[in-house]
Amino acid sequence: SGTDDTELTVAAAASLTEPFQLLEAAFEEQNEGVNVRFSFGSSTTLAEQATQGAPGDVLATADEESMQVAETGKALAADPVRFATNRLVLVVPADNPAGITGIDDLAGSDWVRCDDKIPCGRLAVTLLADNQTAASPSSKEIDVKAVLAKVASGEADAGFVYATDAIVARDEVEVIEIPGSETELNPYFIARLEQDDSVGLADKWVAFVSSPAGQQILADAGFGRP
Amino acid sequence: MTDPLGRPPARLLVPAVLGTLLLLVPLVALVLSTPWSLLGEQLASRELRQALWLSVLTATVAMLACLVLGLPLAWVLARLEFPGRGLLRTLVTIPLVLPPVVAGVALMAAFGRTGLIGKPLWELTGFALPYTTAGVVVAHTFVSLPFVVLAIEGALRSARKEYDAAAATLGASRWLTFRTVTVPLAMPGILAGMMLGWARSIGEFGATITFAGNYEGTTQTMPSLIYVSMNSDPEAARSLSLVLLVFSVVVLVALRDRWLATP
Amino acid sequence: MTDPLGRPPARLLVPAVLGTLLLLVPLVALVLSTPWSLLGEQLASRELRQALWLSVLTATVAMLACLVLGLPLAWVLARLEFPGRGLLRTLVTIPLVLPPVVAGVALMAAFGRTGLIGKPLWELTGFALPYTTAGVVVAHTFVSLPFVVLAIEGALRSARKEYDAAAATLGASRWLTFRTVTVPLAMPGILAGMMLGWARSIGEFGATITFAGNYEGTTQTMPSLIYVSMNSDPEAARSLSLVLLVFSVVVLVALRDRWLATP
Amino acid sequence: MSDLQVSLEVPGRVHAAFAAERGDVIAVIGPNGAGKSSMVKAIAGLVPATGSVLLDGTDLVTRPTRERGLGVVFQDQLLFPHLDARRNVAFGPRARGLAKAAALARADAWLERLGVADLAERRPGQLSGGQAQRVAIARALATEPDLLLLDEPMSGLDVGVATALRIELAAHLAEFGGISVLVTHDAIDALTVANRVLVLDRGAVVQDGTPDEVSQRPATDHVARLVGLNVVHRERSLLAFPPSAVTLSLGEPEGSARLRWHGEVGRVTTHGGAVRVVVRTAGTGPELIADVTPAAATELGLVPGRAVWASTKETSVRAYDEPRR
Amino acid sequence: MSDLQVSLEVPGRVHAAFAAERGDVIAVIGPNGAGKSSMVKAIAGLVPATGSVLLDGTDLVTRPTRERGLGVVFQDQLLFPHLDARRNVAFGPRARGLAKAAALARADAWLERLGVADLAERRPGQLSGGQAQRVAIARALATEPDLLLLDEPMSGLDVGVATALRIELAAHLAEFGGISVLVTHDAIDALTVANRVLVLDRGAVVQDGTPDEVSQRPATDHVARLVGLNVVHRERSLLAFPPSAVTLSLGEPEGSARLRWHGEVGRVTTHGGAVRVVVRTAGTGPELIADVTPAAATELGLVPGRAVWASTKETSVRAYDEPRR
Ligand SMILES: Nc1ncnc2c1ncn2[C@@H]1O[C@H](COP(=O)(O)OP(=O)(O)OP(=O)(O)O)[C@@H](O)[C@H]1O
Ligand SMILES: Nc1ncnc2c1ncn2[C@@H]1O[C@H](COP(=O)(O)OP(=O)(O)OP(=O)(O)O)[C@@H](O)[C@H]1O
Ligand code: MOO
Ligand SMILES: [Mg+2]
Ligand SMILES: [Mg+2]
Repeated sequence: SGTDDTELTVAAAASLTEPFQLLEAAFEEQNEGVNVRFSFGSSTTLAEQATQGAPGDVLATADEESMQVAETGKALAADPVRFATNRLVLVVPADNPAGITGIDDLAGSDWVRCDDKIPCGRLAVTLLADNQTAASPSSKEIDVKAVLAKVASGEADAGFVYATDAIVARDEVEVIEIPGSETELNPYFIARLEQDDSVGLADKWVAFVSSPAGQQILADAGFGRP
Repeated sequence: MTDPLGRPPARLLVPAVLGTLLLLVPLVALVLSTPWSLLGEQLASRELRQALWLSVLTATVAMLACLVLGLPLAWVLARLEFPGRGLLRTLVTIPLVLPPVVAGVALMAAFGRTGLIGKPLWELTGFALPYTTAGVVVAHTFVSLPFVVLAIEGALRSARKEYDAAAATLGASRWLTFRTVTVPLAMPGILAGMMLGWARSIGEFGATITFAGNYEGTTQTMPSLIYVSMNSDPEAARSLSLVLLVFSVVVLVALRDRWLATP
Repeated sequence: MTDPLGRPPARLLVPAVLGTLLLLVPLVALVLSTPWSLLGEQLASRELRQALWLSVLTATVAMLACLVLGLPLAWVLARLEFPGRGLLRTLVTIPLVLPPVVAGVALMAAFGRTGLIGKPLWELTGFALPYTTAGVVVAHTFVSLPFVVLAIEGALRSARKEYDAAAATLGASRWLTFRTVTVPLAMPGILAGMMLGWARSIGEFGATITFAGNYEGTTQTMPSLIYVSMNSDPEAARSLSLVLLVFSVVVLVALRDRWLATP
Repeated sequence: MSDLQVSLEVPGRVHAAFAAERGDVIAVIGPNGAGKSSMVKAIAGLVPATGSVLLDGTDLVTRPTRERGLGVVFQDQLLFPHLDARRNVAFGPRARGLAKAAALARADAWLERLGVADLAERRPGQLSGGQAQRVAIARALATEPDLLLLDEPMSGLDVGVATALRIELAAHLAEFGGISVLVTHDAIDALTVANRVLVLDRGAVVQDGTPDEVSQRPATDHVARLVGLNVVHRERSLLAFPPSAVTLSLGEPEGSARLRWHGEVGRVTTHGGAVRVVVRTAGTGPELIADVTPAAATELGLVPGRAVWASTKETSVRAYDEPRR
Repeated sequence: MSDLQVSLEVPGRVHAAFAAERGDVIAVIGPNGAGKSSMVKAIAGLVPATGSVLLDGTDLVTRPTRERGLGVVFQDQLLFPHLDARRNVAFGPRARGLAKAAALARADAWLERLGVADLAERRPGQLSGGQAQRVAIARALATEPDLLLLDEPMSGLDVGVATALRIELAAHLAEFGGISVLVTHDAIDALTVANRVLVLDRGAVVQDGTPDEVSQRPATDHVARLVGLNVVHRERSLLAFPPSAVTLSLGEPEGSARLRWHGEVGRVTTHGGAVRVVVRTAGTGPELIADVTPAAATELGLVPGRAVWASTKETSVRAYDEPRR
C-alpha cells in the first residue's frame, strides 16, 4: 500500500484479473499520477492474508464466505459491497467431439466440474440436481481454471465454468447455457480494508467498480449485475 | 577420546544450527497452530484414508519409475562420453524450473487425449492417461525424475571410475559391472536420490491436479485434498497437513533406518 | 578406439532413452502448443520483466542462502557423529513432503505478524517478513534447502574421509580442511545441489504466494504471474511459461558450462 | 624419562609400548598384518586407541591430530587429488601459518630434494607410482614435524631413488632432532637408516634393540629371513646360523654336527653363485635355508620333494636367550 | 611369428614394442616414471594408446578390455571396497560365467595359496597393506588369464611372503601357459621369476634380453644399480664392473689400472662387511660405487667431500656393445 495518495493496492480474486486490469487503466487515466497494484489470488487466501495484515487497501472476493472471514478477522474498514455476480455455464471444446448439446448429454462423457468443497463445485451440484441429471464427473477440479483448461485443451468433453471464464477462452470453447443458472449466482464483494492508507483512493476504487463505467467493463467480461 | 580431527568449527556449526532452525521453526509453528481436536475425526474419514493411500501408492510407484528410468540416465550422464552430453544434462534440469502447473499443462500437451503422443494412443486404444491413477504416477515421475537423476549422477561421479576398469579386466560386462560394482558403490547417493524423489512426489500438487485431475479414490492425492479443504475449512486443511507430515516422517524414518544406517 | 570398457548395454540405454523421452516430449509439446505470435508483445511488457527479474533475484539469493546454511548442515550430517544425527537428517527431509501451499501456511505460522517468531519480531522492530521480497527469499529457501542439503550430503559422503585425516596430520584446522580439501573434492555434488536449489526456487509457487502474496514488483515471481495470466488469458500464460523456460535454460547452460565442464 | 613414551592398544590389532629419544630413528618391522600401520595410525590419532603417547611429558592422545606436530606418510599416500604436487607439499606449511609464497617456495625446495621438481605442476593422477610416493614424502617432511611417521615410504621407489632417499632421509633425520618412526619391509632401511629396530609380530612387540642386536640375534623367523639367517629354538634359547653353514646330505650325518633335521627339499633357487635350497623339516620343525654349491646340488639331486638331512655345526651357531615379550 | 606382439604408444608417456611366447614371464624394470605402468595399462586398454597388441594373431587393441583375457594387478590394487576378500577374488570367475558356489570355492583356494584364507570375510578396508596386496594378486590369478599383467605385485609384502610368492608365482606362471608381464623394482623378481627382462627408460625400451644378459651387460645406470654393478660408457661400448673391483686412492693411480676417474666422495655406508662409497666423478662422468675394507676407509679418511681417485683394472671389466635402442 502506498504511503501517499498515489498508490492503491487491491487484493482481488483471481477471476477478476482481466476486468480489474481494464479498470486499472481507466482509473489511472481518471486519477492522474495514481498507480494501482494488484495481488491476485484465491479469495480464501487473500481474506486470511488480509486478517494478518497483508498490505492492501481494497479486498475483492469471489464469494461471501471469504469476505465474512475478513470481516470476522476485523480486516474491513467498511461494509462490503456486492458489486457483481457470476453464473455457471457449460463449455465444450470448440469442435465438441462428444456432441454435447445440453446438460442431459453429460452422462457417459468425460466431463469435469469443481470440487464440492468450493463454490463453483457447489453451484454445479445444485444445478445438476435442479436439472435432475445424475451423471458423475471424471474429475472434481480444485479450481475453475483447471476445469476450463481441461475443456479448452480437449481433455474433457465438457465442464462447468463461470460465464466469465468462457469469455476468456472464447476461441477454444463453445458455451452452452444451463437452465436455471441465472438463479444460482455466485456473488462478488468488495470492501475497503482496515489497513488502507491510500487517503481516499480505496473508496474511489470501490465506487468506480460500482459506477456505470465499471459495471460496463465487468459486463463485457461476462459478469452479471450485483 | 575427543574427535581426533578437532572440534567442529563455529563457522560451520552456527550456520548449520541456523539452517536447522529455518526448517524446524515453521514445522513447530504448524504443529502448534493445528487444532488437534479435529484430528480424530479426520483420521476416521474415508476421504483422508483414500487420499493418503493414493499418495503413498503413487509416490512409491513414481519413485520406482524414477529409479528404473533415472538410474540408467544418470549412469549415461556420468559414465559415457558422447556429443550432446551437456545438452542432455540440461534437458534433465529443465522440468525443475517449470512451475508445477505449467508442468501439468506440458504433460497434457504431450499425453492428453488431444496431445502429441496421447492422441494417437487414444485413437488406437481408447486409453488416455488423464483422470487415471496412472496419470498421477506419470505426473509425479515427470516432476521428480530430474531430482533423482541429478542426485544420482552426483553420486556416480564421486565414485571412482577406476573400479569399473578393474571389473572390466576381470571379464565383467558393463551390465554386470553396473550391477555389482557401480551401483553398490554409489548406493548412499542412490538412496538419497530415491528419497528425494519420493518426498517430492508426496508433496507435488500443481502438475498432478492439472494433468490428472482430482477425484476421490483415483486421482485425489493428499495435497489436492488439502488444497480443496483449505478453501472450505482451513482448520481441517491444517490437520490434514499434519497427518501427511507425521505419516511421511514415519515412512522416511523407517526407510532411512533401513537403508542409510551410517556405519 | 572403441570404449575399452565395452559397449554400453541396451539394458541401460533403453531405459535412459525412455527417461529422456518422458522429459523431452512434454517440453516439445508445450513449445509446439504455444502461440509464438504473442511472444514479442509479452517480452515488451513491464510486468514480465519485473517478474522475471524478481524470480531470478530471489532464486539466486535463496540459492546463496541455501549454500550458506545448507553446506554446513550437510557437512554436519556427513562428517560428525552425534546422538540425534538420524533425527536431524529426517528433519531436513520433512519440508520436502509438505505440499508447497502448506509450507506457506507453516511459514506464516512461524514468521507471520502473529507467528511464533514473527510476532515478537513485529512488536520489537515493526518489521514482518510476509509480503516482502525478503519473504519470497525465505519461502524459496525453506522449500529448496532440503534438496540442497541432501544432494550435498550425498556428495560429501562419497568423498573419502581419509583426505580429511591427511589434512589434519598436516596441521590443518577443521575449517581450513573444510575449505581447502572437503569442499573442493565434493565440488561437483555441491554445484549440482545448488543448481537443484536454484531451479526449484524458480519454479516454486505455492509457498511463495501463500506466504509472500502476489504483489507486482515486490513478490510477484514468474510462476505467480503465470498463475494470474491463466485467469485472464490462458494463451498468454503459455507463452510466459515458454519465456521462463527458455530463460532458465540459458542460465542453467551458462552455469553448467562454467562450473561443471566435465574433464 | 624418555622424550617419547608410547603405550598404545588398538583392540584386536596391536598392543605396543616403546620409548625413544629425540634424534632416534626407529625402524618398525614385522610381517604383513603385524600391526605396524595400526600403530602408526594410532600415534597419529587416526584410529581409536587407548593408552598414551607422551612427547616431552605431554600426552598427545588427548590432543586432536592436527596439534600433535606430526608428519605422516600413509601407506596409501593420500595425496590430495585436486591439488598439484607443489600445492600438496605446500599444504602443511600453509596450514601451520606460513605465508603462501614462502610455503610454495618451501614446497619447491622439498620437491627439488626429492628429485621431482619438474613435476611440481602435475596432479597426483598424472604421476607415476614412485613419483607420487616421493611427493608424499616431501609433503610429510615439509612441515618439519616433531614426530615423523613413515609407513613404507620406500615402497614403489626405484633402486636409485631408494638409495638416494635413504641417504637423504638419514641426513635429514639426523639433523632435524625429532623422532622418526619408519615402517619398512626392507632390511637395508632397518639396518642403515635406523638406530633402533622395533619388531612387531601379531600385534605385539617381540624385540626392541639396535640394528646390530636385532640382526645378529633375531627373535622371530621373520626377522631371521629379513637378515638372511636361519633361526631355531632350543629350550629357552634361540640359535641363529647362516644358510652357508647348513650342510645337506642324503644319509643321516655322523660326527660333530650335533644339530640335524630330517626333511624334504622345498624350493630350489640360485642365489649369487650358490644354490639356495629350502628344507621343510618334518613335524613342527623349522623351515631351513641352505646354500650349497651347484656341484653338490647336482650330485645330491636336490629337486623339490627329495628327502634330505640338514645339519650344522655347533661352532657356526650363535646361541642367545629368547627376548622376553 | 611370436604368440604375443606388442607395439604401443601412449603419447608422451611410453612408446614400446616387444614380443613374447606363451610361457614367457617378462620382467619390466626401469626407474620411476619410465612408463612401466603406462605400458601395462595400455595393454589392458585402460589408457588411450595407439598401436597393436597381437595375441595369437588377433589384435586386442580393437577389443574391449573385458574380452582381452587379462589378469591385472594394479599398482594401487583397486580391490572393490564393498566386497569382502572372497567375493573380490570370486568376482572374475563369476564374471566369466562360473557358478557362484564354484567361483567362491575357487576364490577360497586362491586365498589359501596366498596365505590369506583366514581373512576371506574381511573387506579391503579391514586388511593391512600387504594382506590387501595378496588378495589383489589372488583376484588377478583366479581368472586364469591368457595375459597376466602384474604392476609391482611384491611391493608392500613382507620378505617371507615375497619369497614364498615368488616361488608360487614362478610355479604358477610356468604351468599356466600364458604370458606374464611383471613390473618390478626388485632385482630378485627380475632375475629369479622372469625368463625375459625388458628395460624401460624415459618411455622407451632400452634393453630386452634374458636375465643373465641384462644383469651382466646392463644398458643403463638404473639396471647397473639394480644388479649392483658400475656401468660406464667408452666409445660405442659399455663397461661393467663390480664395486669390489674399484680401488680408491688419494693420488692418481699409476700402472696397469687404465680406467681411472677423479671425483669426490659422496655417501658412505656399510655394506655387509665392507664400506660402500659413492664417488661423484668430475664433470659429466659416471657416479661410481666402490666397496673398500673398513681399514682402507679409515686410512684414506673417506668422508663425504673428500677428493679421491677411483680406478679399476681392465681385467675386472666386462665390455660389450651398447644395445641398439
Ligand atoms: N579396519 C580394520 N578393522 C579390523 N581389522 C583391521 C583393520 N585394519 C587392519 N586390520 C587388521 O589388523 C591387523 C594389523 O594391520 P596393520 O595394517 O596394522 O598391519 P601392518 O603391520 O601394517 O601390515 P602390512 O605390512 O601388510 O602393511 C591385520 O591383521 C589387519 O587385518
Ligand atoms: N595421467 C597422466 N597424465 C600425464 N602424464 C602421466 C599420467 N600418468 C603418468 N604420467 C607420466 O607418465 C610417465 C610414465 O608414468 P608411469 O606411471 O607409466 O611410470 P612407471 O614406470 O610405472 O613409474 P613407477 O615406477 O614410479 O610406478 C611419468 O613421467 C608420469 O609422470
Ligand atoms: O510449487 Mo507447487 O505449487 O509444487 O505444486
Ligand atoms: Mg601396513
Ligand atoms: Mg608404475
